[in-house]
Amino acid sequence: MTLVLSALILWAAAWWLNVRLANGPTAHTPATKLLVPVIFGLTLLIMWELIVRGLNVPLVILPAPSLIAARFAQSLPILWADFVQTFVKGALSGYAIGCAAAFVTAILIDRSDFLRRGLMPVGSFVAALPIVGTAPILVMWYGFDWQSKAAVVVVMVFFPMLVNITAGLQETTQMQRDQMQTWAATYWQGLWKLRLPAAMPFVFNGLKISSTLALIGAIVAEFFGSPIVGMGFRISTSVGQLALDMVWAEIVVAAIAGSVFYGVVALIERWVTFWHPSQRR
Amino acid sequence: HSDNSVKLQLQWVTQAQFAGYYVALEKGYYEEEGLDVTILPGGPDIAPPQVLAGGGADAMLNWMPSALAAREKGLPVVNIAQPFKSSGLMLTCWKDTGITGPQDFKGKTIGVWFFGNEYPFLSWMSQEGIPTDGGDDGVTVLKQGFNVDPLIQRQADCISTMTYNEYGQVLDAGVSPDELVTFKYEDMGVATLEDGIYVLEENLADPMFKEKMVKFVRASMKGWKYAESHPDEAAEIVLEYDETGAQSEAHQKRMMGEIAKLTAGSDGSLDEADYQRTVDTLLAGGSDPVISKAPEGAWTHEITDEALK
Amino acid sequence: MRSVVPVLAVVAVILAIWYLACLPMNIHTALTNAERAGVAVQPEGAAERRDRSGIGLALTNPGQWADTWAQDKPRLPAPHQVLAELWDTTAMKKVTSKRSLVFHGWITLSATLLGFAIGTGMGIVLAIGIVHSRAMDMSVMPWAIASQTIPILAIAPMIIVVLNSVGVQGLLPKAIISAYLSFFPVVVGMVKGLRSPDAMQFDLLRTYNASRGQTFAKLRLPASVPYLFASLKVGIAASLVGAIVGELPTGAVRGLGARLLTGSYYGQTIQIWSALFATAVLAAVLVALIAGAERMTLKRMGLGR
Amino acid sequence: MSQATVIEAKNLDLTFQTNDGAVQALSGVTLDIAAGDFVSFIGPSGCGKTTFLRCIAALEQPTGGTLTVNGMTPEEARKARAYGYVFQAAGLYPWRTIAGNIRLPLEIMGFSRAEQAERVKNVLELVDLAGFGGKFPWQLSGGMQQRASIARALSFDADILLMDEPFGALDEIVRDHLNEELLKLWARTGKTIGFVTHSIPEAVYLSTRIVVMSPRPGRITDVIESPLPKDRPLDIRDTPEFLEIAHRVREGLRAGHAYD
Amino acid sequence: MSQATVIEAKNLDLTFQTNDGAVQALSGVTLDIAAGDFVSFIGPSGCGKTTFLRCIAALEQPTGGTLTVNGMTPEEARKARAYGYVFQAAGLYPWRTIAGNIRLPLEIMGFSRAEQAERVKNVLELVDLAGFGGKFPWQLSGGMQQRASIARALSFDADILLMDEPFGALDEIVRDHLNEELLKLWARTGKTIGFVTHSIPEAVYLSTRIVVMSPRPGRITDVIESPLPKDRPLDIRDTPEFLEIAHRVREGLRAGHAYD
Ligand SMILES: Nc1ncnc2c1ncn2[C@@H]1O[C@H](COP(=O)(O)OP(=O)(O)OP(=O)(O)O)[C@@H](O)[C@H]1O
Ligand SMILES: Nc1ncnc2c1ncn2[C@@H]1O[C@H](COP(=O)(O)OP(=O)(O)OP(=O)(O)O)[C@@H](O)[C@H]1O
Ligand SMILES: [Mg+2]
Ligand SMILES: [Mg+2]
Repeated sequence: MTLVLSALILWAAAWWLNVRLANGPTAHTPATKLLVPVIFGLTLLIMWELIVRGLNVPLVILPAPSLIAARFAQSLPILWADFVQTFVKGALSGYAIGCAAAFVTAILIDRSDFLRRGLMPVGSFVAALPIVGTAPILVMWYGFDWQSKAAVVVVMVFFPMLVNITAGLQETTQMQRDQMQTWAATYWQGLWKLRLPAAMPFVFNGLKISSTLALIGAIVAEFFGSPIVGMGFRISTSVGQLALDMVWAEIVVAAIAGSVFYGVVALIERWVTFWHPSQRR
Repeated sequence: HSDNSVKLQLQWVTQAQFAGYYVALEKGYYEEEGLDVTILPGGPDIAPPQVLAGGGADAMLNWMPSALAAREKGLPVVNIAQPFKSSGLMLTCWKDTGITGPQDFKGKTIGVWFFGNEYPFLSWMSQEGIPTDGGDDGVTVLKQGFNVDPLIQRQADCISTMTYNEYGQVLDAGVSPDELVTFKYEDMGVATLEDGIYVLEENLADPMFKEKMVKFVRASMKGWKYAESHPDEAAEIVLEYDETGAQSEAHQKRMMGEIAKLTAGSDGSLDEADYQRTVDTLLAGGSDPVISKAPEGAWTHEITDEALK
Repeated sequence: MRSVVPVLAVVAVILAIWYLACLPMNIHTALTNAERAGVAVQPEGAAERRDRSGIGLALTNPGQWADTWAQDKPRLPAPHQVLAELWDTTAMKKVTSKRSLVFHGWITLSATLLGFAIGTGMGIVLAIGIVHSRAMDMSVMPWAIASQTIPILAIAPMIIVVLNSVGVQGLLPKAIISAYLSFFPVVVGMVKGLRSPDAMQFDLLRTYNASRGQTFAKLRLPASVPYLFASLKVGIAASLVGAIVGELPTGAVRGLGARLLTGSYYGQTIQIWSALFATAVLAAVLVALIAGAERMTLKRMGLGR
Repeated sequence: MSQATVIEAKNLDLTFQTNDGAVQALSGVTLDIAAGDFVSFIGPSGCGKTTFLRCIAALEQPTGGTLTVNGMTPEEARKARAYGYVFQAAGLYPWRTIAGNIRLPLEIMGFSRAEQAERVKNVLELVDLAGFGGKFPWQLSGGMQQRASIARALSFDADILLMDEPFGALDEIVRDHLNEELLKLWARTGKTIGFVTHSIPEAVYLSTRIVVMSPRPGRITDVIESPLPKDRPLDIRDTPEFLEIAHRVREGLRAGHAYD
Repeated sequence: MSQATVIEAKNLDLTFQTNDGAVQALSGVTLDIAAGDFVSFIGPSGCGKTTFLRCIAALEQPTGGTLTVNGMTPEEARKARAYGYVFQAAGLYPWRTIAGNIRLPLEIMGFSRAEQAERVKNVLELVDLAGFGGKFPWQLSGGMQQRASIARALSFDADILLMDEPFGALDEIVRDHLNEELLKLWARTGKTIGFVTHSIPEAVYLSTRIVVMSPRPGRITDVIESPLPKDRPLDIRDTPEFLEIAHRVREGLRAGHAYD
């Protein structure tokens, strides 16, 4: 009980500190912007540790963070192999293919209003097919290795990307398009010089959403059949073996990989859409 | 939540594999013992030991390798009854791949279930001296999904099947037995004990709980024996309890027929020789052992002795 | 309404492609079946055909085309097979029957709705906190993003077990998983919405000396309504996925998720596809309902032009 | 001009801290505004007109000097709801009707239901919008929206009316019309008005005093008292007196203007 | 006025089909514009000024009457790149530098690299923005942005310059300055200019002819020839001749104006 109580006290103290930091004079420095969420995350972790110990939660239900960290450190080669299989081979390739396909489709749709009005409703219907249903089908079609995982990722990211690119291409104002007209610009000139750059904030919005979807898709697809390597494989087998510390180590890898992926996309966004008001400061 | 309630966690979805319990429930055998039994179906993501540890169930069905592994992981589960005498696990291969015996597995692709069900296979392979990490000298292992597609689609040369379930599905897909080669673990001498009833060791210290389990095992075995002698009726009872509505009658009837063969030799009490063979097989498991030392106190005859008096 | 013709045209093209795709997808099985029945096919022997492309086989064996659209457990069921199964399991069965998709749909729907309500509520509360407290904004937002990179299917079973061990069972665990997926779009949308009024509008209220609560009620909240609805539409679809994911480890007993899974245990592809479509229809209906509520609300607020 | 001083600024400074250095928006601004004055602020973009108005309304905190409103600090005056503020854009809430928009400050200030209805009716008439109370903003033309926003600022009857380029977005004819109306209103109510504009004719036509400002740093370069009578028909703008003042304002402006 | 006719509109009609009925934006508009003319269009909001300009630039298709530009259809003239069009907002691309923005039409029209650089340099000087080529639009003030947008329209040296309220968003001083510059440019290049404005002084100051329009349906109510000399210092606006024309324009405007 004392451990649980100290967890609550810790929580209050950390929150007080964060409020001070966030409203203090240094609130806008990069260091504080990093520090505040880190303190928050650390607090959660320590509370988790204290509560798990305090309430004597069995290892096979929820391991303490310290155990997870130990397992993580011991299993680096396995985690790395799983990461390469799932993230690099499955998620990244699927992400690239899916985004590229969405791009080509968006341009096709853009050229034909008929296609746009026909495809978008059908597309949103198809996008509503849940991954737990499509994943087994795709595993059946594309085999057990990373190709089927990539296929699942393609299916998952395609539509969000398509919607965003299509919306982005509509983003120009009437005036900007008229301007192109007065210069007698061709369709491709207008696309290349005006509409694609203008669409970039939307495109990156789609890329960011898809970056989290991609990893989740690749992991979930491994639940439905895989070679004996991969994050999803490891998670599901480890649950069966009651190696919950390993499960959580993989989840940590997933969270880190996902966040870093998201962060990288956000960084590139900063760089490409430097001109957008949301990126200027 | 009355004191006479028992929650049983199954290993898999409702099917004839668990017919004995459903028959006991339907026929009122539990009721006769004064028990209020709830049967919780399992699924691909459910680890029965975890449910047991979390207090979600009083007893679970599990394969012995998985249960012993859990015991080593610090979850002291104890076998109190063993309704399944023999193993239904086998490897089913296409004959045209040229496989005639374990020595031919090298270089082939084999589908295996994981989630605790991979232990018998890994033990077997390490006894045969075949590495399981791919390459020309070893076998390439796939984590098999929930159906027999990998074999039918020829993504794997062999897959794991149960005599009572997947093997039937392969035949259902139109494959004739002549096209297949099968290796029963039982015949290979690497069989491990399957569906047994397990409870938490700490609970057994409680006489009330023990008494409840005695009644439970007694009624369950009565259910099993009834199911063995009335397979069609048992299958229909199972269908009644299947809430997904996905099972077919023909399939369940055939399954019940096969299950009856596995339970036939058991009165519910664990045969020590079978237990020893299971442990030996598991201990032989090479580089990645399922268990590292012979477990102690992993089973008890106290319940079955009392129940079968 | 102008979209009817294009949509029909696209659907027709998709159906045509679908039927064509059935040929290479199912031809292997069709040929094996034919061979067993004693019909001569090109080339002979299943092992022989194993590495041949489906398209090639389909071209050399036009006699077996019909069978690719009529198999029991095809790799790719033909559209009419899926439709027939859908019709069979919705219209032809009593809704209380365990074989009725309506029955399973209802089970899933109830978890979806409960989860959606929890997720939306949580999302709104979090968004209000984030907008009003810098500390919350700085500390919670990065973790909310990180939380969405965790594969839900991996932790769903653990959530179920943990909740189970504290005595929570039934609908609620599923709903919590579904809430986990739906709160995020709501947070993001609501934060955007609550911040959407420009500086001038806040200044205006300052000149009236309005309190924080008044600013919230009179300005932030109404301004966020369009954003809220946009995220509700995303959120309800996510809820549905969450409910289905949550059904897998609860014993896969009932619900569309259970249908998908059991269909997959037994290789019942037609059943999988029909459950898939039922899910998509359900999602479409839910989104349409919210869109309807959106139109009505915005109209009453004078925002629907 | 004989009345009491309402707004009193002494040596007001305001420096904004931005990412790339400090911007001195106001520097040594000293100005008294008497009750009933109509003071226009004119000057090139960035000279601090808006900033000065915002200081008066306590929307901005001066970094130096003193500023009192009715003898109080601007903050206290704001709490006492001494200001009606009209922004450049009408800024009506699209989800409220015109009447609802005008009712907004009244709700916030806790007027009774009956009082609210009464006041809304009165100000709607005042700005010639009787009958439009039930319409939504987007159903009205830009000029009507701007009138509604003035009505909103008038509804709670603050003594001081601060207007930041309220007619900037309107066309000349509508603007002329609203100028006339504003003058009438001012004559009738005797409010103290601070008015920012970019248009020389507008400033000259409306004001009793014209404050010419110049940027970098923002400061007052000239204060021109208008000898025009209180009663001003639109035609007054073609008279020599008018042109004379306009000329002075333009000269003052040009002197302080640096091309960028 | 002795030169060749460049733009010739005869009985132009344009009706928009909207959801709630047809809107007649132009009705029987007849006007000739000669080479080298500076024609201003003035009139209340919605009278069709923009629409008429857009018809000339082939951005809108008249529903009746005839319109020729340089003897061709507007469409052909557009393809021949006869127009420079300046919109009310600067409409620069935020992801291109000022020089990049000005280079844009040149890229599209396929000028060589060297030629592009040369022309960009020239027009930047012309609009007093030399040295700002490397800046991004959002780093410049509104007036500078508008100048850049004019530079962009000038860069490819079209004979006809169409400007739709180009200075609407600027303050009076900057506006005066740009007006002066525009006049100089016009004198130097002899381009034909069509110019939409809301400001009477601006129209009178700039134009050789002022076209007064009135709405519902949009039509020309008056065309006023300016007797002012081609050389116009800013002070000309205080002369009686100037005021006389301004008065005529105002009268013409008021006649056609109905309050809404
Ligand atoms: N919040 C702020 N932060 C930093 N600088 C500001 C801020 N507000 C105004 N400024 C700067 O202060 C100076 C004065 O701005 P202000 O808005 O008062 O000018 P103004 O006279 O109203 O101009 P305009 O005619 O364009 O409205 C400008 O240089 C402006 O860039
Ligand atoms: N694309 C369009 N569809 C329908 N109606 C239009 C369209 N464009 C303009 N109109 C209508 O045509 C009329 C003339 O519009 P136009 O934009 O030419 O006016 P304007 O004189 O430029 O007005 P302003 O001074 O406000 O710019 C208006 O009533 C307007 O509502
Ligand atoms: Mg200002
Ligand atoms: Mg216009």
